[in-house]
Amino acid sequence: MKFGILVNEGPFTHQASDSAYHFVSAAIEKGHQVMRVFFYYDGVNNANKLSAPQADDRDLVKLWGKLATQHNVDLVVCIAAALRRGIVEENLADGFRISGLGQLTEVGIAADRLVVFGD
Amino acid sequence: MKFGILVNEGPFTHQASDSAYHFVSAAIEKGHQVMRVFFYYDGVNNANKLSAPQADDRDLVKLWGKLATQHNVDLVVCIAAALRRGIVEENLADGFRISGLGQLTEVGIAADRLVVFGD
Amino acid sequence: MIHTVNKSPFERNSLDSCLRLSIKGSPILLLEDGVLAATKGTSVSEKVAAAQSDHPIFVLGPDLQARGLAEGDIAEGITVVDYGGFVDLVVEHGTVQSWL
Amino acid sequence: MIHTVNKSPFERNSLDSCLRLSIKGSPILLLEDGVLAATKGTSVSEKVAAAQSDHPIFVLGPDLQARGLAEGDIAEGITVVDYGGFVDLVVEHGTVQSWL
Amino acid sequence: MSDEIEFNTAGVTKKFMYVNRKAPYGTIYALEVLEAVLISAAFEQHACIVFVDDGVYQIKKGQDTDAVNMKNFSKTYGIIAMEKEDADEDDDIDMVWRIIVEQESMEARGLRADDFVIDVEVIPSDKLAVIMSEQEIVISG
Amino acid sequence: MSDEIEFNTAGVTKKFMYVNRKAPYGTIYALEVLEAVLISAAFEQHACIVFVDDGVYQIKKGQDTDAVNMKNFSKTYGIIAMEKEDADEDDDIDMVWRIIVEQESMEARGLRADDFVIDVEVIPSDKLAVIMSEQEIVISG
Repeated sequence: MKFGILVNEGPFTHQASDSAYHFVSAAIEKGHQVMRVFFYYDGVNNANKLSAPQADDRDLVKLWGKLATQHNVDLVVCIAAALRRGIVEENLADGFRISGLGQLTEVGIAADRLVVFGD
Repeated sequence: MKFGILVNEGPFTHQASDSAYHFVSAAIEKGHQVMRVFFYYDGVNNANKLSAPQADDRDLVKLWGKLATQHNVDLVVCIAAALRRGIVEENLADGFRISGLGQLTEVGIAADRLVVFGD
Repeated sequence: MIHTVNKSPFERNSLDSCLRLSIKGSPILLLEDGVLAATKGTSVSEKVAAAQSDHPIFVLGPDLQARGLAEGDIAEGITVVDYGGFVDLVVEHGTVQSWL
Repeated sequence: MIHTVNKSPFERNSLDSCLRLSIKGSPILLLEDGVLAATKGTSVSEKVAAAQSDHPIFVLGPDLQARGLAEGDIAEGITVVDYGGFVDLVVEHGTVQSWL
Repeated sequence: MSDEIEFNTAGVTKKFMYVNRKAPYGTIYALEVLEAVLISAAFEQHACIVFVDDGVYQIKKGQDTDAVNMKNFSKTYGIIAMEKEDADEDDDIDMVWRIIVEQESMEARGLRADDFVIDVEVIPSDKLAVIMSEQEIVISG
Repeated sequence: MSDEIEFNTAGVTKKFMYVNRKAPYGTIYALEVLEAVLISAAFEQHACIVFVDDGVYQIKKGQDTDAVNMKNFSKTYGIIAMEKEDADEDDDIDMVWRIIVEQESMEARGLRADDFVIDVEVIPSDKLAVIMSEQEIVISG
C-alpha cells in the first residue's frame, strides 16, 4: 500500500515527528511504500541541518535523512512555511528538498492513505 | 521597575513571542527597564536570522533585534535549547546572544518581576 | 500575585487549574486564546461568573479585537486592558503565575 | 475510517470531540499523551468505558511504556498495539482522522 | 537540492476534508491550513472545510488585528467563497466544495450563522459525523 | 557575538517555583524545565518544584523509553533528590527545596505517592494555592 505522511511539528518540543518517524519505519518494514513525507507548519524545523542534539538523545534530522536515502522516501519541506521559519537551502539537511504546498495535495491524491502527525 | 521576560515558543506557530514583544514594548514606553529577554525551548527560534516572513506580515526576529538596539534590552538564547534546535552563531540574528541557562536564574534574581510567555 | 491564562476554556483545563490553585482575591488576566473565557452567553459563562466572586478578572483588549469580539460581547464586571494595562497589573500585583 | 487521539483527556477536549464526531463502530487509536485515557481508575475512566460500547479502542504500547504504564494499568477491552499494529489498523480501516 | 518529484494525479478526484478546531491567532494553524485549502483548488479536488470546537472563531466577523500586529487572514475567506462559487457553477469541473460549521460548537460559544464572514452550512454533530466518515483525506492542523 | 552580560546576584535568595503541568514525552517541557531547576542550585536559590495536572506523570515510576527512542529524563530526579538533601543538611546554605504533588491531580489519575521516582509532599489544592501565592518567581513550561 502507498502512504503519504504529513508532519506538523518540529523535533524536540512535540512528539509528532518521533511518532511519524516510527510509523514510517514500521510501514516500510511491512513492505509498504512511503511515497512522501510532507513537512508543514513548524514541521519544517525537522530539516534544519544545524540541529545538534545531545549525544544520548535521538537525532531526528539525521534519522529522517537516512530513511530518505535507504528507502527512497521523498522528504518535502513546504517552501512558504519554511521561509517564514528560516529554513532555506543554506541550512537544509541532507535528504530533504524544498517545494510547494501542492506537493501535499498531490501525495494526498496519489497515495492510498494520508496520515497526519501534529500537536 | 526592572523586568525579566521568558519566551518559551518560536515566532509564527504560537502567539507567545508576539505577546511578549508587545508587553516589553509597553513596559519600556512606561519608563520601566527590561533587563533581559531569555529565549528557551522553541523560543530559541526567535533568533533565526534566516526567517523571512511575507511582506504583509510582521517580522518578529527583526522586531526583537531593533528593540535590543534601541532600548538596550539583553536578548539571550539558551545554548542547550538552541543547539538541539539548530540555532548557532552562524544563523544567529542581530541583537541576540547565546548563553547558558544560568542567565535565566540570574535575571529572575536581579529583576523585580519575571513574566513568562509560552504555550 | 497575578495569574495569567492564555488558553481557551473550551479546549484546555488551564483556567480550571488556575481557579483551583489561586487564593481568593488574586486577579486573573485573560490573554491570547484565553480571552474567549470573557465572552457572554457561552457554555463556560457560568463558571467564569462564579469565579468573579473570588477574583477580579481582566482581559486583554487587543486579543479580543483580533478575534472579532467587541466590548459588548464581554461579560459584566470583566475589565478590558491594553498592553500598558497588563504592565501596570504586573507592577501592582507582584509575582506573575502564567498558566501555560 | 480510523480516528487517532494524541492528547491527554485530562488536559484537552480532543477525545470528547472525537467521540462526538465519529460514527458508531469506527475504531479509535490512542497515542502519545492520548494513551493516558486508557488507564484504569481515573476521573475519565467511565467516559472511556462508555465509549467502548460504540468504538473498538486501541492504544500504542511504546507510548504507554514511556509514561511508566504497564499492561496491568490498562482498562479491560482496550487493545495494545505497537507501531506495526498502528500501520495495520490504517491499512485495514481506510481514511485516518487525526484529532490534533 | 534534489530533483523535483511529481506523481501522476491526472483525472483523479478525491474527497479532501480540512478540519479546523483551533482558535485563530493564539496559534497559526488557521492561516496555514487556509493556504493548503486554496492549493487544492488548482488540483480540482473536492473540499470539505469544517469548523468545529474553537475553529468556529476562525471565521468570526469583525477580526481586527491592528493592535496585535498580526496578519488578518479572515479576509482570505473571500477567495474561498469565490473558489466555491466557481466549483458550483462550472459543469466542466467535477469539484464540490462545502463549508460546514458544527452546530453544537457554534452554540456552545454563543455564536450564530450570521456571525461568520462566509456563508456556511450549520450541521449538527451526528450528521457531521456521517459526512466526516465519507472523506478520503483528512487534513487537520 | 555580544559581550557576556552579568547581573550582580550575590547574597540574594529568592523563592523560585517550577510548575509542571504537562505529561512527559508528548512535549519536551518536562525535560527542559528540569535543566532549569538544576541550574538554580548553583545560585543557591529556594526551589519549589510542583507537579499538578498531567505534570504528575513526569515523575511516574517505570518509564521505559526504548521503544519510542526518546531520552528518559526521569532518571535525573536522582540528582534533584541529592540537591535537596544537600540543601536540607548544610546549615551554611540558605536554600530550601520542596518537591510537591497536588493531591487532587494525583488522585484524579489513579496514582499514589509511592508511584513516584522521588519522595514528594502530597498537598491538597487549597493549601498548595497558599504556598504558590508566596512565591517570588514562577517558571512554567
